[in-house]
Amino acid sequence: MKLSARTERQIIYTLLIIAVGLPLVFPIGWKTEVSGYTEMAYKLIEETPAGNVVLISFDYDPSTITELQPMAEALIEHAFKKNHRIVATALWPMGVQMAEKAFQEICAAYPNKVYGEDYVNLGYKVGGMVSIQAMGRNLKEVYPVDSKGTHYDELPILQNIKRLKDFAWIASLSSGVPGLKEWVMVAHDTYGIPVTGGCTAISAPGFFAYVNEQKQLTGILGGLKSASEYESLIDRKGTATSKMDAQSIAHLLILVFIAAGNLKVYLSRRRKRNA
Amino acid sequence: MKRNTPLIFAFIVGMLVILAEFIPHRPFGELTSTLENWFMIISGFAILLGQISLIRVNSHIIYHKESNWQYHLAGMISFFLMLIFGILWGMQESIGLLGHGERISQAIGMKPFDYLFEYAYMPLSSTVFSLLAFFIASAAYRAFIIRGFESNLLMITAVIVIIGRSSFGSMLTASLPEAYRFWHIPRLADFLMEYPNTAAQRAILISAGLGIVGSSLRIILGIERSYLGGDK
Amino acid sequence: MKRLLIFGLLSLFLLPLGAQTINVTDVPWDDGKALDFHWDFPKQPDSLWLCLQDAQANNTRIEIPLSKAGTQRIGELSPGETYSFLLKAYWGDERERFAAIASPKAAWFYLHKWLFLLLLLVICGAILGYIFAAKQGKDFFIRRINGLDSMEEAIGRATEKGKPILYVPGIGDLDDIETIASLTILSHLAQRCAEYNTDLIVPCRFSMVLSASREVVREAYQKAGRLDAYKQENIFYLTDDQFGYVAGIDGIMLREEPAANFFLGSFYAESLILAETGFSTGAIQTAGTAQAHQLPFFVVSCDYTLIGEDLFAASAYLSRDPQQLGSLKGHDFGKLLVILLILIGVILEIAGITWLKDLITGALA
Amino acid sequence: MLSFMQSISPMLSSFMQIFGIWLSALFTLSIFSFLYKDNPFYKFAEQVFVGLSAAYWLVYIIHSILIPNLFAKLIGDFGGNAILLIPAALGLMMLLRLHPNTQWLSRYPMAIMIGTTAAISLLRYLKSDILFQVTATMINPLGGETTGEIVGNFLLILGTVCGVFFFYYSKKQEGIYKVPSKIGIWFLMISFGATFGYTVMARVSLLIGRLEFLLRDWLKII
Repeated sequence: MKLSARTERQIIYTLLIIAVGLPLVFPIGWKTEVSGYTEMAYKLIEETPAGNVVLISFDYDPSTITELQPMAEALIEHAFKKNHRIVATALWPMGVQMAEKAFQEICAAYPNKVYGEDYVNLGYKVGGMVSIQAMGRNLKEVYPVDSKGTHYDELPILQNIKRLKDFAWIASLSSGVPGLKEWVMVAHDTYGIPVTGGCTAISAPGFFAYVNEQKQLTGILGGLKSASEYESLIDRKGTATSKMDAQSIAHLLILVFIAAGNLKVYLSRRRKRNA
Repeated sequence: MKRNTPLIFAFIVGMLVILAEFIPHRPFGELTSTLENWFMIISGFAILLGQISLIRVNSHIIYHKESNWQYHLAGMISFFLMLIFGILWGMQESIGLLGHGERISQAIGMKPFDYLFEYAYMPLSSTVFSLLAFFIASAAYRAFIIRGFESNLLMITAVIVIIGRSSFGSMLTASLPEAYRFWHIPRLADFLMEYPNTAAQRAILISAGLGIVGSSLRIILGIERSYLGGDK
Repeated sequence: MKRLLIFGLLSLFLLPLGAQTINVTDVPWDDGKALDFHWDFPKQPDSLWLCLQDAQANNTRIEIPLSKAGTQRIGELSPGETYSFLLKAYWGDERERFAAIASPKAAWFYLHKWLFLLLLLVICGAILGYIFAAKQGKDFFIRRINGLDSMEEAIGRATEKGKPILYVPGIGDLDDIETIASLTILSHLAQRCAEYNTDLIVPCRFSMVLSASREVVREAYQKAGRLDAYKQENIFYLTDDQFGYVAGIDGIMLREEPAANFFLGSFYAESLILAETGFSTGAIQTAGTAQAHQLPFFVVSCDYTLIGEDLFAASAYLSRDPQQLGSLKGHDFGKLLVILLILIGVILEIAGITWLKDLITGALA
Repeated sequence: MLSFMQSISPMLSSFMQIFGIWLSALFTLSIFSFLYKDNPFYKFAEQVFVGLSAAYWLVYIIHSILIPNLFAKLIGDFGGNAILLIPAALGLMMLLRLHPNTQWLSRYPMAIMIGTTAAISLLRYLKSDILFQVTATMINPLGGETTGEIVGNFLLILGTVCGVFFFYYSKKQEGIYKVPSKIGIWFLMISFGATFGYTVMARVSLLIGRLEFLLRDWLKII
């Protein structure tokens, strides 16, 4: 049986849709194991004393929402649980709306958290690394107002915050440039603040080199799997965990494709040799 | 003159930033801080420039009815719709020229800008890259064929990581005795990521970093000037 | 003002008394925002109370650990301003007051960063030195880049089969250094194509890249003395849209079945679509990009891959441009330095000597 | 009229929500239709995306940069912030790039931006990507607690040194010099394999997100 390239492709696409769709409709509930780097990030937040002000930067747009939004929600929930007060910023304009969504989601479960006191969304600033450096000198110069237009001095959460150094930890959820790399370079390597964060799976391998003895990065969450690991660490029934079944099945299918492709080439080579 | 004076500017600001890294005394820190704030404002205009040239290119296509102009017209209509909504009623908690537009927000459930963002921008943006899942699947079948030793090394690592990063991987070797825990697939995947992968990524960081240091240096000293564009 | 005067006078009066017990010193080699407060009592006090007064007579209470002797660093001060310190110490009912005056000074150099500065100067100096030497006409040796071997093979195969060669200069615009490097390689390839009379197809994503590519290829044909064979229509604009561009190239590959494909420049998510289609048509494929995320797709489906820096090295190798060549030699010097530092550092670490590592880490703090 | 508006408002709002979901589904399927082939639906969705995205950037640049960091400061306290007229002027010079005759003026703001970025990158990359990576590799390989860690540490040092050597161009890769370069490429290949695996994971995640939307919000199967 010889299939045209087009038919082959159609079969592959259909199989993939089924492999991803079925587990969504009929969840299996496989467990995941927590990897070391996820735990490192968890520990940083877990061990920071209550009352500290922390910074979460939303450096992504809706295109990577499936991977990064669950991390954002889990980080916010964990910080709220530990009574950290959260300042949200964004190096991508779409990050502002992402932050808003994440806070909405988590605040539903934490109705006593007050905007301006327990959390604030400062909004977007252009300039990447240069802006972070400016925040390191004077946060108010960069953010005269928050995303709603409230003045810096009128926000109680920012009362004792003058510059980046006043934050207990910084996390960046990052899907490209500018993002986590810039935070590592400036916030950690220049100002010495512990930096952690989450990134899309694609950029994760590149970030592993920063998790070292110098703690340029304190742990890293890479992709949906890490998000689900984090959810399990803080006992959160989040969206990442529910998607891991589909993820696992799709991974298996891709492996089957690789095997089938190789088998096909092997067989056709043998046929040629015999002919 | 038109070409060289900007180079002097680049040199001065570049040196200022570098000196401020090593000199704690006034006025270097303050000057750099001012420069950083200016940078932000100028970048704001630079992005503005990008959007304006987009409008120019699109209106050129539409005006001259070049191929596919209808789609560009649709693009421009959505551009102005979103822009006008944003300016008139703002987005989320931000106020627009006409206030918050409570009546409209009540009627459609959210501000018009946010509505477009939620129901048009979000699905478009998140779908474009999900197409790649299909392409990766077909590439897995058609192109990832075992060839030389080096590409085999790549494929084996990829397979271990793909299994290790799924829930399936931990079940597969869960029953391994304690002495062989190293070969537990998620552990093995983590090991590959933490050591050999980190080593290679570090080598890439170092050599790419040297490249960036070199090109930055050439820009500051005015040896590299292609960014200024042609002489016209 | 009056309060400040009283405070100051009081301090002056008390100063000789406390001179040996408390002492405030400026933190050296810093930005002038910190002072060190030292105290040393003959016996353990029951409680300590320290107050700091600035030039505007604002008083701030400062927490210090309760101990017989110690040092407390006080930050967030203004350089050059005079600060008065008042320390009250209690031993049961007995109370004593000590005062001191000091002013933090900004230094002209962060002394701890000397090694960082030195390494910066050494690496930058090497790059500059090599660039100038290259400009003076010194010819430096660069090894041949493995991926470039494909060029002869590709041209050979294309001539033999009478099929064209496809060259994709990436999806970056002309301000991207990868695109520039790619155009240098294109120039070399075009010259060889002209010599062997093989067709060269170059689809472009941006109009700027299009005009630059046409210029480069025309010049190459002219150099080969085959300007008559230059076909401008083979170098064309496809579309600005990322996926549309790739779909267009896909179409070309299936229709024309080029004997060889070159994907050199900056590539993002589309790399795997290109490489896959090219692979399925059986062309000899050469790819190169500095985008590390995309390299895996090129490595598995292409015959030759220029990895990261290779792309720039190839461009320097082919063009012999003094700026590129000198830079590359400078970077090489940096790499050698890095390797040396790592090896020495590891040996010292094994021997239990952490001196070198601490020195560098200290300079980066 | 007003009361009529108010009475239909809840109905309208729920209609608009359903309409929105259908709109999202339409756009999602239009993009997916590219899998079959390039077609008008895809082209339409693509251009709408470009338009919306540009408008979003524009609105946010005005709202969160130009107004708070420039105009509000100038209007609120002109005397104290008059210096901001300089970046404002430079910004406007940037816009002059659009006209061929005034294009040269945009070189000044460009030079300032590029000069600043270059200097900051030079310092940060040298520190974070070169020197910090060097000290992070200066480890005692025997210091690991488990055999795995000790082996890993050796691999880390070997891989980094050989990897950097792979990118060394001043020496022919022959004889003894071929060895570290070969080892370097093996490490790079393992790393590319890891990247490959992670990329598969990322792309599949995005697809899961979209299918979840179609199945849950649109078709209401889950």
